[in-house]
Amino acid sequence: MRLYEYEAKRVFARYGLPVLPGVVIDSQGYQQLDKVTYPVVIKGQAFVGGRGKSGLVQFANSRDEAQEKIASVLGKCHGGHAIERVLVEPRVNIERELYLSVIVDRLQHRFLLMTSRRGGVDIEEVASSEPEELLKYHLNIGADMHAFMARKTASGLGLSGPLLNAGTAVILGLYRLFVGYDCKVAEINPLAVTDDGRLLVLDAKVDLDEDAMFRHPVLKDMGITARHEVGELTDREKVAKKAGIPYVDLDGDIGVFPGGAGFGIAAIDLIQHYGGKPANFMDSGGAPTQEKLRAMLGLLLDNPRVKAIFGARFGGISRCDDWAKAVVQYVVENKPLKPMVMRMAGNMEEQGRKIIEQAKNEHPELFRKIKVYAYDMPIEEVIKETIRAAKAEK
Amino acid sequence: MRLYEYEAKRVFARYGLPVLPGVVIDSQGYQQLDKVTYPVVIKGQAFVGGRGKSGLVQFANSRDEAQEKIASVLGKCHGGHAIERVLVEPRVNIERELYLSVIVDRLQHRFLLMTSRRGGVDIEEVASSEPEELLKYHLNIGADMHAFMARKTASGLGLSGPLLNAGTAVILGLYRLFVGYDCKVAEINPLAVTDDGRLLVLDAKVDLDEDAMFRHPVLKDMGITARHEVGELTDREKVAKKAGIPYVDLDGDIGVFPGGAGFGIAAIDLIQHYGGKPANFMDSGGAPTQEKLRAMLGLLLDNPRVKAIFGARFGGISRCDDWAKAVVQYVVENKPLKPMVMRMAGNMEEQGRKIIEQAKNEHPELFRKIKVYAYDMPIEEVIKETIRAAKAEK
Amino acid sequence: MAIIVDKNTATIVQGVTGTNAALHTKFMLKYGTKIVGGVTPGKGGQHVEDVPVYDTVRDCIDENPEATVTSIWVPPRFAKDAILEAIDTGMKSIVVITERIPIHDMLYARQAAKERGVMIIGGNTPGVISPGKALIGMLPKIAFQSGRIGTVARSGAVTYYIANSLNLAGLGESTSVGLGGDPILGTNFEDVLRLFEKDSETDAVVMAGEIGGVYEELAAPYIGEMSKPVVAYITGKAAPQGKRLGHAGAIVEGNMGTAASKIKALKDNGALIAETLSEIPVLLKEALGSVIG
Amino acid sequence: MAIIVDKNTATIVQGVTGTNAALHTKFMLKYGTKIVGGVTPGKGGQHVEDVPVYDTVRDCIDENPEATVTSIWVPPRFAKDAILEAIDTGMKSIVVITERIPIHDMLYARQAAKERGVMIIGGNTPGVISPGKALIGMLPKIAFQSGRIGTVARSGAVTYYIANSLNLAGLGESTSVGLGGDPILGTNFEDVLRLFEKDSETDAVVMAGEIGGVYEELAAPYIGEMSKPVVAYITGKAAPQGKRLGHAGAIVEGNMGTAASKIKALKDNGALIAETLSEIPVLLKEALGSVIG
Repeated sequence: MRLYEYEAKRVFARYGLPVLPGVVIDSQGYQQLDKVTYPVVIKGQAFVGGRGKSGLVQFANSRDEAQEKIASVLGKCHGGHAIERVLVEPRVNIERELYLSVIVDRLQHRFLLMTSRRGGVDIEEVASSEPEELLKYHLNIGADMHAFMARKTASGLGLSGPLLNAGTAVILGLYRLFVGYDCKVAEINPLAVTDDGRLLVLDAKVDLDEDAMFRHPVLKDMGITARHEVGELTDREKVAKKAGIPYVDLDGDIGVFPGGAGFGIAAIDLIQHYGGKPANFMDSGGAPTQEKLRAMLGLLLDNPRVKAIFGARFGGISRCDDWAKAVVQYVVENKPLKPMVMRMAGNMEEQGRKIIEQAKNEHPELFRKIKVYAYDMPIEEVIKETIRAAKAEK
Repeated sequence: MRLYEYEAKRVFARYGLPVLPGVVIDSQGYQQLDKVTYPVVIKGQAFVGGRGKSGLVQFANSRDEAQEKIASVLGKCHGGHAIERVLVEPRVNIERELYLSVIVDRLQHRFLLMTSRRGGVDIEEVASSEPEELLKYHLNIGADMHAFMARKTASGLGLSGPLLNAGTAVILGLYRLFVGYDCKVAEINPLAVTDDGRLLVLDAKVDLDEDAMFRHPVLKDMGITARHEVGELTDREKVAKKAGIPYVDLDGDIGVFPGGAGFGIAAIDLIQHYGGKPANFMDSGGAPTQEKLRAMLGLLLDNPRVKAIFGARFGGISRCDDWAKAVVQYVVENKPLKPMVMRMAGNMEEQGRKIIEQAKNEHPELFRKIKVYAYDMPIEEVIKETIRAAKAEK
Repeated sequence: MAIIVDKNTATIVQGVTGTNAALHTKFMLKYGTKIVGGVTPGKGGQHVEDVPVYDTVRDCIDENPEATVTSIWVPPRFAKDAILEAIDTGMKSIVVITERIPIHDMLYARQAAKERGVMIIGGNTPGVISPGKALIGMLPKIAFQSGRIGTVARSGAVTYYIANSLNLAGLGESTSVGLGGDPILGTNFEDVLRLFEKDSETDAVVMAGEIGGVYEELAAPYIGEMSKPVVAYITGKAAPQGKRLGHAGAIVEGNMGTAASKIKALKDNGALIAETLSEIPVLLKEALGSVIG
Repeated sequence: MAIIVDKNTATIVQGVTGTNAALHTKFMLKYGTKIVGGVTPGKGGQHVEDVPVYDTVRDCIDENPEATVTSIWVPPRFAKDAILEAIDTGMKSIVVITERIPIHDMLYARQAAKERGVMIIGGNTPGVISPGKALIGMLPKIAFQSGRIGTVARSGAVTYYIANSLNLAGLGESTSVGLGGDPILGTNFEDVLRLFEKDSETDAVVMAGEIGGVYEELAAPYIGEMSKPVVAYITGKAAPQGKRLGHAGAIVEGNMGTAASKIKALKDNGALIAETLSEIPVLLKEALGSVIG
């Protein structure tokens, strides 16, 4: 879960890291501009990089100029997102730019501190073009970072004199923040050395572990709560997000109702493999309520592009009878006429089958294009039949 | 540095440990008695144990009774201290009393968690008479105490059901407090199980490391600052304490001005060994200012019991010339006529000797009974001469 | 000998009094798994399906010293402590059903386990089954038949469909292991492949990976060393690409994580690549030739 | 070979730019101690008495890899870090002059040193001197003459007076070690006795303890094993007894800590007990007989 720059800097300030005194301005008004010293930098708040090239970073020498430039940034679209806020900070004169980050190294299963004298640029490029300029220090989980370790690192960045101790404090603070708030990534790029001998965090990135938010009520107090990841959402994706359903629109004609995310990914592969085109990715696994199951079916069947539905349920933690009930209720209430080819196996399979059979008897017309296979039907045959059904609908 | 019970409980509350909602009352008035629920326990606040036997713990069923009993406790003298405050807490019905502490084990150089089902009594007695009832768990320095360890310990105390989890939380909290505030001792005795199934900290002891107070500003905010240890002070000890001079009155007639504490202890032994009687213990080591050195001499020479002064300076970190200057200035200004037998050696010895010689020439009368020996005079000869001088003064 | 759990493996259930854990304790017992005790702090003395509940793992082990495998069903915030407790009491394998364990917690527990030579499966694993012998977790028994193929997968449902596909082709499993869906896992493909390589009841292995993460690539070199055939099934070839977000983690993980990079690494090391579920038994039969009756 | 420091020992000074450290760096150099560098973070590039100052111990060691002993003069709040830095860079002995180091900090540093087999002397030690060879710390050189008696004491001034007493009797020291006055010490009597026992330039040892703590009692059994005579001088026999405060620490330390308990333990293990400073050389001469010229 990524934070906006202004949020990350508020978190940084709590750990004593040297951020500039900035103000955040949104469409509500410009009063806050009275609080800053000019000249200023205006930075549109977005998750996606390349803000400079997109004109999201502007400079202003006066309040009037700032107001004008902010107006031009607010409402711009960047990486599929409208810019809703800008961060306004005093402009500083930069002498050198450094790079600092702490991340979870998923290869070594340890924490990793990375530093570079080449700050202010894309660090992945530095890593590939000048790997010797990117220094890496691994830390065991739970290990203390002592000041001397941070100092050695700061010294390696070419900091000396008073800047050595300032740099040591920044590295210690960044690591403590990383550990203290369960971060996946805590990054400063650039950490600037100014011409008046200060060390300043100019840009800050924080990626939090959503699954650890419960133990950081202070973040909630700061208005930082779980949120959807980056990317422009389609209308259907927005509906799905509101309902708490992991869902991504694709451009095919087969609605996919696959159970868990793992088989959802496999199902998309298999549909393509056999010449079909999936209309979506979805995670309908775990043990969703019947209401949620029906909302999932609705997402698929209300999509005009969808010609047929592929459905699968392998009852492990979830129950087939619950799933069958939800399908039946949705069909009876919404009377969809699109073909649905499905397979149901596992926990409470027998009970589920009875529910389907009974519904078929009661509503033969509604269930004419609906088939629910059992354990003995290979899932790929179900997929192939769905593809045939979709083609027949054209 | 020991805390009063009411201070320790405020610290405990910060770590979520279950203390009772009490009020602290001193001679300023009884208004706070409106805030408590009766019946109550009234506990005179003192460092020295045995409060019950001395009548410092009283019970009251009403506000009037409480006021009367508090008046009787305030101003009592216990272990050489006037009782200045009482802690008033609701009275609870106790079913069982347990013991819990975390201490620095100076033998193993590790932290030590001790628990016992025999709470509410002198734990040293339990340790010697029923050692199997005192359980000990060592922890490496810097090691985390995990909940499961605390739970195992709580289970070992016979706690089960909801009390198991409450006990686990108390043990974890006590350990975190111990580590978090640099404690030498953090103790709960008793930890009470009440008849309504609660776990409560009835008495709390905390002994802090004075040398770590600098990193606990929150304690200062709570009014907890470095303080003199327990014991009744004589008037001279109070003067010394104010001046920051480690000083203890003894009942002899030789003033001891020994340099550091280590040799101060040795000097007392040697004076006794050779038949003299020291009038004091003092630490005049390190590198005290001249002002402080003169204050030290004043403490000794103003004492009517003192017949002669034994002085020694071995200049290591400190300088003999500074010491000599202070002695000379004190003598010139205060004109003491008591004999002073001293020895000066080490750092800047030559310069110091010149200062003494010059003063002797300028004020022969004032320095008639003052001798300052050098490196080649064994210190024990100096002591013997002081003892003879003291006897001659009688 | 199957791997991890066998007919005689004595196991315990941590968090046994939770709704889900209690339900699956019933299923596990029905399947024949030997569950000697359960643990829920503060509920010691109760019973779940005749299984005695203890306050601590220590209490449980004191009365049932034969237990060597535990499964963890506690809420995510207690998972780290439950795993550490299991390690402390000498458990050899810890099957972590709990999902969405904080990443730093799992890293901590994983490190502690490695230091003590303890195996953690999961978090967020559907479990481990040695068909016809024992089941730990919540895998649906209907999917699995006893046989001589070892399977290991990241996704629970993919595990079921693979088993289904094998069974429909007349094959069965020695043991089937779910690695788990959490971002940090205690055990990766290579760890399980090493166990299958040594297992006398396993003739060949199916590993099912998916887009994201690096565990498939990391396992590839070991496949080159194995004597037994490995069929790999990697999903996510057609998955929508998320927008590329420059992030520091990519520096470490480089170009790993796509279906293509995984398939290439596995193929280069001699794994047989199955494009579909139904290809899996075909490739296995080819590789094993006449070994299979 | 003296113990801990010798003529050729290369040493560094951590916190070298402090007033006190700079002064004693001058004295140490004058005495002949080989100081190859000093460390003060943020003051790298400066010089103290021609000794180059570095930002980190690592920088200093990179240029002076022969250094094996360091002394620590930093303010107490930085002492733990300075010690850990010295350990990390491979120092063999760390002489901690800093006093009043927080107890938990010193325990942490001590544990780290023990794990790495590093010797910490102090905190709050006046230092170590091998007379005529090298001095680390702030012991006054006038007190010490070269000879074949090893001395070890808790109090700095007592160390000086013992040396004084030996010298006036015509004896001198191989090495004199101040254990330090802080409540937690890196090195105790036994550690130093073991070094003296092995030291070919030491014929006998004087240990000076005092009331409080347990290090004297803990050393007693080893004295029984030593081949060299040990004269013990324990002060505090006449010290005023503090009021007895019931405290949990007493459970661990039991009845140790009085002058009487220390003297008894030492005497029972064969140490010769000196009642006064002037008795020390007398006992030494008796014990060594004709060995001393």
